[in-house]
Amino acid sequence: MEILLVQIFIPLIAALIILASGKTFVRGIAGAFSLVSLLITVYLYLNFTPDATTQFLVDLAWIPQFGIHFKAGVDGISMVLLVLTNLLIPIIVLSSFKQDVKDQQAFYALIFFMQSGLLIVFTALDAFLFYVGWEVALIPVYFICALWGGENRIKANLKFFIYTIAGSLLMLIAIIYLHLQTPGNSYDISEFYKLELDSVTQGWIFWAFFLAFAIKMPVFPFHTWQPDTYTEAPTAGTMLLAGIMLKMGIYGVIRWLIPIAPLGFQAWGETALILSVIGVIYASIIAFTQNDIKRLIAYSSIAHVGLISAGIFAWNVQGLQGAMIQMLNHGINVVGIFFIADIIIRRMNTRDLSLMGGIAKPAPMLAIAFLLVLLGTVALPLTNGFVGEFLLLMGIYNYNIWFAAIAGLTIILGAVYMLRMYQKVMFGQVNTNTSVFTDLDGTEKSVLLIISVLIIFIGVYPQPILNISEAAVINLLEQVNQKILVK
Amino acid sequence: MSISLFYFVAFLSIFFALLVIFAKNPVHSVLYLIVTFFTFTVHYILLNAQFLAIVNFIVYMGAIMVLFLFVLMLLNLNEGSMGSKSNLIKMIGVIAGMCLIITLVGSARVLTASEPLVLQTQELGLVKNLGKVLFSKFLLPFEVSSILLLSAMVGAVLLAKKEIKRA
Amino acid sequence: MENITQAIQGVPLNHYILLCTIIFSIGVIGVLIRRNAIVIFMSVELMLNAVNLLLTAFSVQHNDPSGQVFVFFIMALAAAEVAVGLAIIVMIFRNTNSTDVNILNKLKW
Amino acid sequence: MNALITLSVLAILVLYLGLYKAKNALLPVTLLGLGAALVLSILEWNSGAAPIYSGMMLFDNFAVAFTSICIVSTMLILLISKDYFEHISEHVAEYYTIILFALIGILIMVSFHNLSMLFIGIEIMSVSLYILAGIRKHDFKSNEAALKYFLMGAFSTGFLLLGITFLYGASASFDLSTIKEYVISNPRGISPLFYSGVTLMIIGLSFKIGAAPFHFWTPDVYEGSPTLITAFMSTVVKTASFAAFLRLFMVCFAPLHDFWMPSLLVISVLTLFIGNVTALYQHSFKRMLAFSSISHAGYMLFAIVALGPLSGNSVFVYATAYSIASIIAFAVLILVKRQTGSDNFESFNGLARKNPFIAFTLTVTMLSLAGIPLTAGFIGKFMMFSTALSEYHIIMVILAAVNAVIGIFYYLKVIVAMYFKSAERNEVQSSPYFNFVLGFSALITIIIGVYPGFISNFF
Amino acid sequence: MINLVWLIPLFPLLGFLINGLGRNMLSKTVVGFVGCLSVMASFAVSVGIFLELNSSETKSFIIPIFDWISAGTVKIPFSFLIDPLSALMLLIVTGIGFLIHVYSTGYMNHDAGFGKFFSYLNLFIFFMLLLVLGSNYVVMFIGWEGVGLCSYLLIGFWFSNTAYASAAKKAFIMNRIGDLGFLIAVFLIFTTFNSVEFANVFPQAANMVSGDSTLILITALLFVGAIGKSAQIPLFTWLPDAMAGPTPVSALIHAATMVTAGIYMIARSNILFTLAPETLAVVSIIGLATLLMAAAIAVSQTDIKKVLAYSTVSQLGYMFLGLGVGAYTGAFFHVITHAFFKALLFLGAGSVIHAMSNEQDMRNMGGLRKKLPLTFLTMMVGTIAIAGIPPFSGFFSKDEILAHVYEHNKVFWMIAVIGAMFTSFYMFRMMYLTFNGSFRGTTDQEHHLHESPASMTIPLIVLAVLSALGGLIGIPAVLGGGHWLENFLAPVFEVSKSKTNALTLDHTTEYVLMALSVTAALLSMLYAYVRYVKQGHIPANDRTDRGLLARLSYNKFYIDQVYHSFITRPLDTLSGFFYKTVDKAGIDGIVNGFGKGAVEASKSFRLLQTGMVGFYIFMMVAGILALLFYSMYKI
Repeated sequence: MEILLVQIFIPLIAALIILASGKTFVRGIAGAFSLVSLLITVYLYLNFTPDATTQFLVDLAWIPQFGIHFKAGVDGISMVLLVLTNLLIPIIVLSSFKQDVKDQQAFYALIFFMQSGLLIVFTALDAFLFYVGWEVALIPVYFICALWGGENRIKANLKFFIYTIAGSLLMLIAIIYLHLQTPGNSYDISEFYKLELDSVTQGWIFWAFFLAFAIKMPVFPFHTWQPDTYTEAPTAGTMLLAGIMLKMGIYGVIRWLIPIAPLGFQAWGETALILSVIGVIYASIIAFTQNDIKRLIAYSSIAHVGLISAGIFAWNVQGLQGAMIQMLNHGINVVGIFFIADIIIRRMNTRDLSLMGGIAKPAPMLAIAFLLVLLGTVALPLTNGFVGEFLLLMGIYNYNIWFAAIAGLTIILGAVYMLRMYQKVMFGQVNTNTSVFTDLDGTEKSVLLIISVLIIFIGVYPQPILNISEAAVINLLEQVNQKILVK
Repeated sequence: MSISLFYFVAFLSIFFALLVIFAKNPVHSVLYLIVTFFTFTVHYILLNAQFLAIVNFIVYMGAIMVLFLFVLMLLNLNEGSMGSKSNLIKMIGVIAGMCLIITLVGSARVLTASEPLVLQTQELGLVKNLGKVLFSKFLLPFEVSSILLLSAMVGAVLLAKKEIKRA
Repeated sequence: MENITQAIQGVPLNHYILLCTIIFSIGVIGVLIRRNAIVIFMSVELMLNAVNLLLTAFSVQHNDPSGQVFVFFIMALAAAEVAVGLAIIVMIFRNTNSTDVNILNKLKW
Repeated sequence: MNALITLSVLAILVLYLGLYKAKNALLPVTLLGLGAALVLSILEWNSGAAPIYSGMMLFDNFAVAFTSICIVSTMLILLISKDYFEHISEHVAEYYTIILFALIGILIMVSFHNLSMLFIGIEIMSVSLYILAGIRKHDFKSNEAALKYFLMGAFSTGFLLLGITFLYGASASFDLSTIKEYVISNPRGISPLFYSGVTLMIIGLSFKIGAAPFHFWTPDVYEGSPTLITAFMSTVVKTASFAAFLRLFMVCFAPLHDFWMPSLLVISVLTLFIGNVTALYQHSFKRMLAFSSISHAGYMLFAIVALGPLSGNSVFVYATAYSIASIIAFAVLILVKRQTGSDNFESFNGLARKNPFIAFTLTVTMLSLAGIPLTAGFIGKFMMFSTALSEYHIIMVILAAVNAVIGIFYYLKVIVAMYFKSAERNEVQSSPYFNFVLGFSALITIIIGVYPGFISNFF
Repeated sequence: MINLVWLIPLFPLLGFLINGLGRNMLSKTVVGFVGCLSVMASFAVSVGIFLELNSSETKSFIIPIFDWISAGTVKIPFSFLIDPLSALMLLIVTGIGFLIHVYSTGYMNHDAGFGKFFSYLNLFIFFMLLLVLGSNYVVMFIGWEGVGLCSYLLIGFWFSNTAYASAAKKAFIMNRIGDLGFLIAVFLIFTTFNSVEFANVFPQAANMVSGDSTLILITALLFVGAIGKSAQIPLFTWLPDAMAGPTPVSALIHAATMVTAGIYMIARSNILFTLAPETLAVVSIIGLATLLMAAAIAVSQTDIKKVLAYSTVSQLGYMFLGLGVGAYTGAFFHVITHAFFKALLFLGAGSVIHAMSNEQDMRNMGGLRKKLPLTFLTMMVGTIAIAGIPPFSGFFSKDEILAHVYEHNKVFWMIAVIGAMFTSFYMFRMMYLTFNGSFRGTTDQEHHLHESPASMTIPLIVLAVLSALGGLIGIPAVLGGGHWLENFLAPVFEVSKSKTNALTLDHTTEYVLMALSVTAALLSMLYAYVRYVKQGHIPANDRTDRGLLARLSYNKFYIDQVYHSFITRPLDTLSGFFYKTVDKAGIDGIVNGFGKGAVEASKSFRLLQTGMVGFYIFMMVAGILALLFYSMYKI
């Protein structure tokens, strides 16, 4: 029994069991299965040797006549994302326990279904498998967002769905094209790595992949679906989207885009980097004046992801390691902040910041948790965000000091809009809306406690996570750099 | 009798074909069409396709065209009972048709010189010869055409039969 | 009969093609410019006949009887088509009292 | 061949059953006969077929595969016809017969080896369809559909025939092998007649598959025809037409690829755009499906444009996926229309709440049609893209991707209506037949999507 | 003992955790006790370490704790550095911190957020200690940002007041602007020296040429960080606003410790700065400008804490001026003395405010001397110290700076002395307005007037003593002292010393300079006395017309307004523009445009389907013609 297969398909089985089970036990089953996934990840983590090799390899013939295999494996980069996924899913599941969700079975089943897709994306070593996982992860989240979302959910989600698919179709074309170029007509990633295409071809392959990933992340100027979708999605949906799903794009850049098209990257990487940096500033500035709490967070997420993306395109150890750890951090923070936003929105029945205020008084616990998550988000040292942003900025700095200086503005701008939000929500006089605000209840406390502990722990002792991916990242860097230098 | 017989008949074919489509009265159209088909029969004879000439005469002129006429009479469509298409559309139609001739002729390179048509075996178009081919090589299509006709028969009955509207 | 067929000897093949093309196109023009379904249908018959003649000419040229057999099949088709086609037209006439194709435009957009 | 004979006998038998008013036996007998035909045709798999009946037919694997899928689709469609025809009139047996006749034509089309068989096959199918389109005799729409289909079909037949004639004129034969010989050995240079013939064949066959600009009949006829017949037309008929198209071009015209490829390329792209873009703004689900079927024809044309060893397989998988999905879509449409009397998108509002199963199958269908992974439609599209890319038609594939995106837009409209819009409605009444067809088709769609291996390596 | 250095930050951290988690369960007594004890314990350890260091041969110890971040070549250990500079700073932080904790037990006694307050204070001490102890720039940066956070929390302690909350935000953001400079400097340091450890960086830097452009850039960026943290022009406006926090906070954070972090950092990096004379010039000019501007503003402020705040800014300006002219020891000396007297003044002001029932406007005070004798006395000590009147501590430290400035640039010195005059004036003005004359407050307030409890006055007394005698650690040679401080700190500034010229002023000049500055201070004290005691002048209320200069001073040179209209508002406008025009209408418009375009195309394509057979056939024929034409052309 391949443990990785178990890891990938446990959520799928969970989804089916949940669909088959009665309403009463749904939550219990969902919680249990999410924990099982987490435990398997822990097992994988413990048995993982942090070197550059791919471990827990699974390779099954799937559609052999096209050279398609179910080939998956875990290296350091994948491991971090496995941890991210299987860490956040229990939190997301737990966070939705208290909520009044209609059709719970469908809700949890979709979450688990998506989890399987995500795990495929993060472990796939076969381009076809990767693509399938890529799309499969999208369907459930579309349904989650559109079924349990807000008023304008249909329109917003349609845009989101179509936009992302549009990007990924380009990627599909590029994948098939690459497949046809490989000597043995294979979809194996290692065969893709070996390809030596001319730089023009690599250029368009770069763009085909980049568009898919850029839309998913999203990178400026492909981001406009995101604020609407985040705003309209239910909290679990937003958490899935922002916490895990957008990492698919980042992961894709690291695993697929740059190693496959190194010359394309050489030609266009700077453009991508510039777009990312513009996104950081642009989204931050927009976030200044947002009065919708979810929209504000959405824009902040664009800014943060822009930084991660910029770090990757800087293409050095610091940038990449920063991106790796920041993926995890961003996941944790954004899940936390959306959870908090949801708590507030549910109790206030509004997303309008101007109607809030003074919540810190009736809900001091919430205020503290919020503050902690916020600090993680604005990258205060000893919170997780700092480690990531520090390495990312350093990576960008190594690429070009000016980009670093501009991207670094995020630590100022981030503080500006985040604190503004905090102030508007938490500080000031209690008004009629907020006076009846109740503090955290049991579930909320436990969710936020987990998140807080993670924020602090990673901030204080990030090394276990950095160690996972370091060897793999360095290996990948060398591979690509060799190709770039050879030319 | 010379080669000009072909051109004379060809002229008649074209002439009556034009009359078919430009005649106002549908009944006239049918009649012109019958004449056109007759000129075709002459063509078949000229090509020594005797069997086809006979079949054309019987099936087309005899059966099919009568059916047309019959239906026209049955439906009692008067001359001009419906407005004809506007002149503009007619013009466009004619121009399109001309273009069609030009492109067809052009793409088949019809205007280049070509070898003259020579009847190599006199028996080619005779019933005997065709019958042999039809019942040996083309047996299957022949059998299968029966399905075509059966289907058409069932269909025609099904559609044309008056059915009392159910409530 | 003999001498009649002799007359044809020597007509270039291309002239047959030209003739058939013209008749065919006249059929097309008929379809284009007429509104009466029956006349349109007749124009289609004209097209089919042009094909028939052409096939025969080719058959003679290749000295191959299958062309003429094919004409036979086309005639079978014509018969079948006429049966069904007229049935349809009759059916419509029952409902609309017209055979004008232009009044049939409920289905659009 | 045995399948063909079985079907012919079956058709007559059904006609007689109708004569003796054995209404209840109709469906079982038909299905049984179809089942037998299916088995018989599958038995010919890999039998090393050579052309039979003086080279008239060739029951190779290609033919067997397409025969099977056509028969299976027909069976599925007939399964849901139980009470459908009885709503229309009392001549149920005749309807079955004519459908069977059409199926015979289709079988001939997918296994022809002589242009005369192609012609007769097409005509048997077409004539039957002209009739079927008009069986709602008192329904203006049905009348109109029948007449439009008939007039335009007859018109296009003229071109098809002219094409065959030209080919004959050039190659002196109707036999595919001989024509192929003619093209390859090229005795005196290929005659311009032959080229014109090829173009005219493209025109004639494009009409049958509903490719732009010969697609105009499709939406009107699909919309006007009784829904069940539309289902038949858009699945079995379309599949068969493609098989015929592909067969002809693969066997005979492959060496002339450079000549006809550009025209087909333009046709295929045009078809994609017209189908997809027009479908976007439709209010009627049925008409949307009609336009979507046009666009799918555009995708399937890819296999012919990029003719290669993969083409047959690609068309087969695509057609299978598309057919099965369409059957579900039309089946659900029948159910919904029966309840609400309308085939607009609004009729689907809130369906998921009352009929989760039906909604689920329709969702699978729409995702499949939209080409989302883990459904058969994705595999089909994937193979089409692969085929096209293997011939370096990158621009075309990108245009196709653009269209796929547009497609998603309107396929999602149904899903949105079913799941996200609420409406006061009752549960849609469904019969076990329907449920079986829906469930079976959805299952097949997913199975092909997840594990396409068993279907995608036929030839 | 030195190996136990990790205990120093640990105690306050524990205190923070205990108080933070138990703030609702523990009684105020326990909270206060825990809070004070934790700092006390740290202080004790610090003293121990100080003594050990003092007697030790080695003057620099690096104590690794654990590996913090490593990515590729970047290895950042979490480790502490003990050397004279940090040891002294530890004493100040923990010592004054302890006093202020004690004071707070009295001052905050009635506040509902007592537990929270103490936990924040402890957290602040923790971060401040990290800042001081860090053996590399990154650990220093942790503390650097951490204290910013605590400052934010404490300024916004009474968050119900929107203005206070805004002040907190402002402080944090302005700090962050500086932090960015710091951060980029760290990157630059890393790429230049391949390490961020002080122990690796400085020796390498020492080998570089003076005026090296990299060094200039590094130091300039570091200085940006210092500007933010230490409230210099142009980022000083947050500090006066920070007075929104409880007074002990102002004393601890915004006077004694955190704001001096910038000076500490520059002193720590003295080698880099010494080798970057251009930066030093900028430092001195900024310091000079700040000290003058802040002093000019302070003279017309009416809020007692605001006066002290501007005074702080001004004094920080002195320190930077000192750094700029290479008087590292002098600047650090001033840090120490300033910590004493400014903490004292703030706590005294707190005592006044406490007594006045939270009244801060001096126009409503007066005549408090009799009611608050102890406060008055101790504050007077502080005032004298800050005014630079010997033999109180401020005199020595300020004078050392002035001497260096004089040598460096005479004009600077002139301005600095004018600044000193202002200092003396506004400080005495404050004293007189507060304690002399008659009471101008409400009767209600008068009724409540009382001297503060012992928990508050004891720290005042201790600080007063320190303010008075603090100068003793740095009595210069010219006054017959050995300047213990200079000797103690010598290892830290050793390299810099060797690269710059030592002070060459002869004693006479020094005497003259001292005399001049003391005279200036006394003169302005006198003027203040005349104006506010003799003439009984009371500052006019807000609406009164003032002269141009007075108006500028009173309105803080309109800096806030300038920032508002040139930075905040344009940014907000830009934000709206980006959101509405660029994002919604522009980019999203394009994206939606594709959708709309498709739908519009659909609408028109749909019309092709006219329903007319004739038209359909026409279109078909058109298609046929096209294909045949192609075919004709192609053959």
